[in-house]
Amino acid sequence: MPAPHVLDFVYVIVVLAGGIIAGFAPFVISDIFRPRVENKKTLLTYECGMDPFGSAWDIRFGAAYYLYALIFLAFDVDILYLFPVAAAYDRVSGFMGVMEFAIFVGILTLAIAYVWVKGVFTWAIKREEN
Amino acid sequence: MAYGTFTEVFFYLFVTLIIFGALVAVSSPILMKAVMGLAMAMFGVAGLYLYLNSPFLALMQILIYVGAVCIMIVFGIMVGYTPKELAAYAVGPKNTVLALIASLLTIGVLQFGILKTVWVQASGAGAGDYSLAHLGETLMVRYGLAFELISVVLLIAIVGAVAITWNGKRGGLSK
Amino acid sequence: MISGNLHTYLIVAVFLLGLGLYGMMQHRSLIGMLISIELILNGAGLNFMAFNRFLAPDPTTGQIFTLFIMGLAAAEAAIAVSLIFAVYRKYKTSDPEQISDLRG
Amino acid sequence: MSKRGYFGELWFGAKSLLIGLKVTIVEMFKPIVTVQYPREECDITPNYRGHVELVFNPETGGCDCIVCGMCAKACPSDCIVVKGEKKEGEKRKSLSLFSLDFTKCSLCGSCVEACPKSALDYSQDYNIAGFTREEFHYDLIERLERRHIQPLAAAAGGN
Amino acid sequence: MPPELLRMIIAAVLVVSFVFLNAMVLGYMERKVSAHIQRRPGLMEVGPHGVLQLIIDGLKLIGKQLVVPEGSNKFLFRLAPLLSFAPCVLPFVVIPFSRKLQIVSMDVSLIFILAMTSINVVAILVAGWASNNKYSLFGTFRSVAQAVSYEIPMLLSLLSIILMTSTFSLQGIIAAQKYYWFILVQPLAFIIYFISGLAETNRAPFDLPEAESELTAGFHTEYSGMGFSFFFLAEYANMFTVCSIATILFLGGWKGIPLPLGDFTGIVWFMLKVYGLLFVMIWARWTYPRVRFDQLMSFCWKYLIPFALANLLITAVVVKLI
Amino acid sequence: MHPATEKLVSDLKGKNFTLAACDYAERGYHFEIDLAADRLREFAQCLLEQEMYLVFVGGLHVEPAIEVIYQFASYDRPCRVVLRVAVDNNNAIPTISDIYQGANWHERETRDFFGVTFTGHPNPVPLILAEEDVDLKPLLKTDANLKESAALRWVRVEEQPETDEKADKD
Amino acid sequence: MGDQERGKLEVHSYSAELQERLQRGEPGNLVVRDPGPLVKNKIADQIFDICRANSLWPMTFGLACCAIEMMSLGMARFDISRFGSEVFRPSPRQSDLMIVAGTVNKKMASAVMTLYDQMPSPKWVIAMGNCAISGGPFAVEENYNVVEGVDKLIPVDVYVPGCPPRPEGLLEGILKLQEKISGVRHPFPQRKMSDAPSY
Amino acid sequence: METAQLNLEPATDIQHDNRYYLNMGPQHPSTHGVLRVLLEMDGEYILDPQPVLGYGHRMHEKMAEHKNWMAFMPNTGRMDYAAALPYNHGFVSLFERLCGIEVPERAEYIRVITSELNRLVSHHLWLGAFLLDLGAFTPILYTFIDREKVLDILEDITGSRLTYCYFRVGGVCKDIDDKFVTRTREFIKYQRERFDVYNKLVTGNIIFLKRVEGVGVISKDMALRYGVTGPVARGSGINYDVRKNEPYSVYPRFDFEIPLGENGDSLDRYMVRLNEMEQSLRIIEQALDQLPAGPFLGKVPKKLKMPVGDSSFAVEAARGELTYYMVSGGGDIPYRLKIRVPSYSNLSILPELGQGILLSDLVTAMGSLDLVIPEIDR
Ligand code: SF4
Ligand code: SF4
Ligand code: SF4
Repeated sequence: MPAPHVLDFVYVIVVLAGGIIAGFAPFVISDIFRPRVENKKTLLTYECGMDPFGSAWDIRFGAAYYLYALIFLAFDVDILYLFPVAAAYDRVSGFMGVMEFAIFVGILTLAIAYVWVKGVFTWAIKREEN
Repeated sequence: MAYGTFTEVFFYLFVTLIIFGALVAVSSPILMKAVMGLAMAMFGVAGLYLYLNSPFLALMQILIYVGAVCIMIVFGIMVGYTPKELAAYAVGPKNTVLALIASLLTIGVLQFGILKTVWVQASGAGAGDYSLAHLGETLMVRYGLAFELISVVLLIAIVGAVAITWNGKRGGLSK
Repeated sequence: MISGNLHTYLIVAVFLLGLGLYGMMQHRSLIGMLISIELILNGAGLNFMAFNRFLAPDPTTGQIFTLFIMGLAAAEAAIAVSLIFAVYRKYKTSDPEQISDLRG
Repeated sequence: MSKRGYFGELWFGAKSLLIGLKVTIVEMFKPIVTVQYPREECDITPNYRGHVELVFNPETGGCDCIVCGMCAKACPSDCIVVKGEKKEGEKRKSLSLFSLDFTKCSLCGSCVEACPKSALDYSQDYNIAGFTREEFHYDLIERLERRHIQPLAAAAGGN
Repeated sequence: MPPELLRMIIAAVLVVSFVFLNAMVLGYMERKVSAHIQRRPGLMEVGPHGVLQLIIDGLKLIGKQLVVPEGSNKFLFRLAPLLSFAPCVLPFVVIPFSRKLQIVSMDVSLIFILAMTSINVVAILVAGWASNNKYSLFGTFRSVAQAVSYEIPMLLSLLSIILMTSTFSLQGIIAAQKYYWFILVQPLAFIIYFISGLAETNRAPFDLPEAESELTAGFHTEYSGMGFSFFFLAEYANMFTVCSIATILFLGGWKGIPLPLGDFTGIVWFMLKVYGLLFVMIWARWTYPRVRFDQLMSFCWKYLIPFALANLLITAVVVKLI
Repeated sequence: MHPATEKLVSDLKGKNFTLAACDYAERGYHFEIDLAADRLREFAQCLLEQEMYLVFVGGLHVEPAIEVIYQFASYDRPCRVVLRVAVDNNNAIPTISDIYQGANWHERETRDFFGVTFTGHPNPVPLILAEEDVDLKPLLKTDANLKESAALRWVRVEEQPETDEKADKD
Repeated sequence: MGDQERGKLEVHSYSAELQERLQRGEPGNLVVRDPGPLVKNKIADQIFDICRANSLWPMTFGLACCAIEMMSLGMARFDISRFGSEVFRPSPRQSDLMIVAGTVNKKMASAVMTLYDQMPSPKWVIAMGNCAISGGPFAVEENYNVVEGVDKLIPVDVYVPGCPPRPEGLLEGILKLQEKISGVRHPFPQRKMSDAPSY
Repeated sequence: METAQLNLEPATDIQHDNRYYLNMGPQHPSTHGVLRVLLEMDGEYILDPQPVLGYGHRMHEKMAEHKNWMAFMPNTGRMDYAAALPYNHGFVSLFERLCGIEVPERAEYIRVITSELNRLVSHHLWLGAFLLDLGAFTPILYTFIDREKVLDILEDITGSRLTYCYFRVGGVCKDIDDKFVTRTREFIKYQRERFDVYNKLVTGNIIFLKRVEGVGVISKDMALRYGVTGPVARGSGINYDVRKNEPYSVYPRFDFEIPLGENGDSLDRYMVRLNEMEQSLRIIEQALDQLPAGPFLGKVPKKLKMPVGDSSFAVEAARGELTYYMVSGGGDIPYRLKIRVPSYSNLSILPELGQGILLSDLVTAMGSLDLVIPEIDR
């Protein structure tokens, strides 16, 4: 027996299907009518008008970006835990709720502080060390 | 109920998503596709959570797994490695047949077990207060310590991960 | 009603577990293994939820456990990826024979 | 962190951003400056250098060119070809061909300045476009005649 | 056909057409506003004052060849625009346009919207990676790092509202603003939310992923024709979503001075507020230079998040005290 | 004369470089000097120490050998020095791009246009022309209009027609 | 990467294709493969043509002096956006129109060809300025580097002469191109012939 | 499908550093036309930017060897098309100095006025383009509105908007009239007011400041080694301006300052140029006040006969010192004309300037150098 909210999500799925169809249909129409002329370099990867050097997949972009994703992951999950807490915030008795909340947020802040102190957010000029 | 069959159709859809996604996830040699498969399976699982009366968890599943974990995996790996390098992370010999047998065996045994076991439905199960507020209340009151602990775990994860990867200067990996 | 049956969920969960195991064994790359682990964890989460729905008297326990599993999965993923970085740094060269078709 | 400190920076930044927004919103309500070209004629100065053109002399009803070839010689890009032929009973050569390859012209003005009779000037055509290159290989004599036939256009093009 | 199903289909059609319509209006608005800020008339010639321009553009893009570069991963390359577009219609399902006009009312609407918008990041990731173009990859990484980072202050600022209302239902939140708009008590949260929203939707001054002067066209460098236009549709839809959340959470949603429009009053107010915010977004875009990537990140982590955390704590305490 | 310029002249004299003064009003620079290729680097070093910057390096195709022309000037006083160095038999000349980094491109360009080899240049690849055009050397004169180096030296033509010579000197 | 290889990257070399075209003096047949649209429908084509004509997105592609005038056209005084063409796309993939504004020399030529190829069809080219049309002031005897007309490299639809043409000239070129694409001269209402340029 | 084209080499080939190469240009929005910069990168960091020139090479030096001065005049207007008149100026002055031709005073004043107007136009263009590089779209439209006003004034007397060919040996080819004077005065007033908008919209903006402060620092020593001139050098605090240092034309008669920077970063260069615009206005104002009557074109022989030998003439173009160095073998056609363009040296600093900075900073630094590529390539 599906719960009533399942019906809500059936709506969602129908709309999603609508979105997919709406996303697909122009492609189909476009496929029917669009020209398909190919010149010699039409399919070449664009790199400012030159032939590209190697594949972009052979590049490592360095960990700076990765670290942001990493911190985000932990943070995001942390904050998501706060969702049910926030929803129940008026139900939990006064002092304890505030304390628990404050400790949680405090621990979050610690993480920020650590990362900040570590200097992850500072992108210094990088000279080649010979 | 008139929509019983209707929702049932979507149930099948979710299960298919899980199975297909999981298959792609474990079999695709392209990281990007594997993660897409993983995301698909997560979606399916989220769908099942809906049927298990917990839309909140379903959305959390999407937020955390699709919006964070999957992205982290792809992103973290992609900025750091080229496919060629990834290929070099092979550990141990590739043994598809063995893996197949082992996993099939596990599935079989467990399935057998599941089907044979008589599950006693607790009285009132599934009828309780599924609201988000109730969940939050339990989380804060009954599992308060665990709640704080999980934040500590995540803090440690951040600290550990940063400590492992960050070399302290310049915007790059330590070499 | 198949969606109202505990067995269905359990079987799906087992399937996830099995595929995860398969991936763990078959995939030779650490990333593949990480993905497989995520699958297994999901199977566990699904199990919790199913038991919660059909067996447990209090509907919140299972949900909270699943929530914690998600948090652990996230932490695990973060650490695992960092470890992979570290491992890579340690063993820069690798045996050419180990090259497979694995890509991006 | 710069000299302004953490909060100073914040304050300064917010203020500057708001000032920026104010500037653009003020500009937004100022009148537009666009000359909507095909609908509105833009005022081209009479000194505009369009391509080179033979000057129409209303007294003689033709042009003053004496086929001296100075313009062709002066042109750095060899755009001009002047040919004349000696007609019976005339003392001087008369112009038989004056072609301008506008596609090579750099509008330098050498030809106009070199002409001893001031028979050349710039046109006012600022909006020419065409489908082939050859459209811009002008026969200036023909153009002169055309504009001569259409006095209205002559007034615009021949000053 | 059961009436419910009919309702669903009507809803789907409505939502999808609204997304297209919104993109057209926003596109037109953007081009006109930018033009007037720059003291030119902008679109004029196609239709009266160029109103048909966006339709013409769309049709042209349909008739345009779709180039799938040789080096790309062709399947994912084609999938990405769809992945970007399809989920971005979903938030419209739960947005309350007025007291009555809401397709589905969920307890967890807000989380639902957040979950759905988070999928966009995956689409960008797929798009940039599949193109196998360095500029695309560059744009992708920037885009993802930026989107994920700014999600945190966004969530935090939303949380401080939730602390006050204890509900995730959008109608519930609007109902909670019976006497005053939350922007009055939570101005900081609003500002943080709005800035994060700008960044989430890759709008200037945070449009680094598409930074023309650096990365040509960012993650959609390789996309032509329809592929490109779907990213734009998605961007505009996301902008609308972000602004409507801001409206609902901080500006009282559809509430406003009663107008003699019957049931439409709510819609009119809602749209006015949302498009007002969108105007601010556009206005800001045509005013500021682009920030640098590391500045963008440090702004998020050094300013927004600490402030959001502080705001959250203060809210938590104050809510308990009152 | 500016004291720094005086110092420059005397310092260079001490190193055995004799600057010949020129009439600025006519020629637009103050000193000229011809050097052998092997002393070029020493000279450049001296000038760098005197805080003269490099204006340009250019080639000049003359008989018997291509000359490379350097112009130096100073940031804080009017003082321009033109230096001419003839290339050796192999069309080679030492580089000064490690002394004046700015010479790097000028030298590459001269290599493009004249085919002069700058020995010791860190990156002797074409700058302006493409790879295929290495043999083009566009600024080389044809034999017909090639002139002697000596024939291009400044001569004061008193009998310039229609021009009245300016008599002022500094 | 060694210095040797680096040096190679830094140096530009002409493609064989370019030399061929230069020798031939015309682009020749550029189409490698053209399966044609799945359905060829006259009415649809007409509709699309009208749309294409009114939504020409140029590529940012300025080469020399003329580029500044091209920029001027986008600016407030002339405002190309009235015709919906202000969307200067930096990537060829999203543009319909290549305005070759300036001198094309041999080194640039291969980039011009590549970029033209990389534009998805239907695509158009405007040669702006005398240099792009015929080499302009640089089409002299001693010319060793300037390509005398882009139409030797890629097919050109509209020529806008001048050195540089006034922005109105380029606008006129765009209008001409619209005329060429859709068969109707814009803007509506049509201009009277007497208003048209005298030649 | 599965990217089978990708050729997998053995793992020993895996590059263990993160370097890769990226083409920026020749078709790139921020390379101002046709510069190609080959970037050696590590993530977002640039290890070594190597400009590759020649995409705008138009053989001016070669053409100069085949043309007499008048025939070469159009070329001088096309090297640095953003500020063509100083190029005209230097070129004609070279011949005037060489052949000792008197130039009427009025002509010199006209030259100075128009050159300074042209400098203004060039700085307008730069300001807009620089901010476009920084991602701000609107300022370029504002500066172009102002720019068009000057262009109208200039077009009225020179006949063209961009590639002027206005100066002649011995003077200028067309006199200015009262209309010009009044319009210019009006413009000066207008422009002074506009600076306020620039300052509010750009100079005070925190994002702008953050983007340019400390980016692309050129030290004095670096400037010396590379021979950097013009606003770029002045931004580093080098007090060098040909107009003051080797005064030519009637510049010594005007009272104007050379704005200087301190740190040599992009902000300083920006400020220097902005102040230079103000100084140009001052010069124009004074010149208009002092404008003498008289002929605008002196007596010049039909065919110049140049003395044999070499000579050089330096002027301050909008981007720095422009030096024409001519070797003449007699006759009226130069034997060799070497043109030292300011941007050439200014750009050659880029490989050192761009080491270890972010891609965005490179764009900023390049924008602040104010490059006109066809000028560099000649
Ligand atoms: S203006 Fe100059 S280029 Fe044009 S035709 Fe006259 S002399 Fe020749
Ligand atoms: S210079 Fe004047 S008179 Fe002589 S041929 Fe040319 S146009 Fe005629
Ligand atoms: S046509 Fe004239 S203005 Fe245009 S690029 Fe060529 S030389 Fe420059």
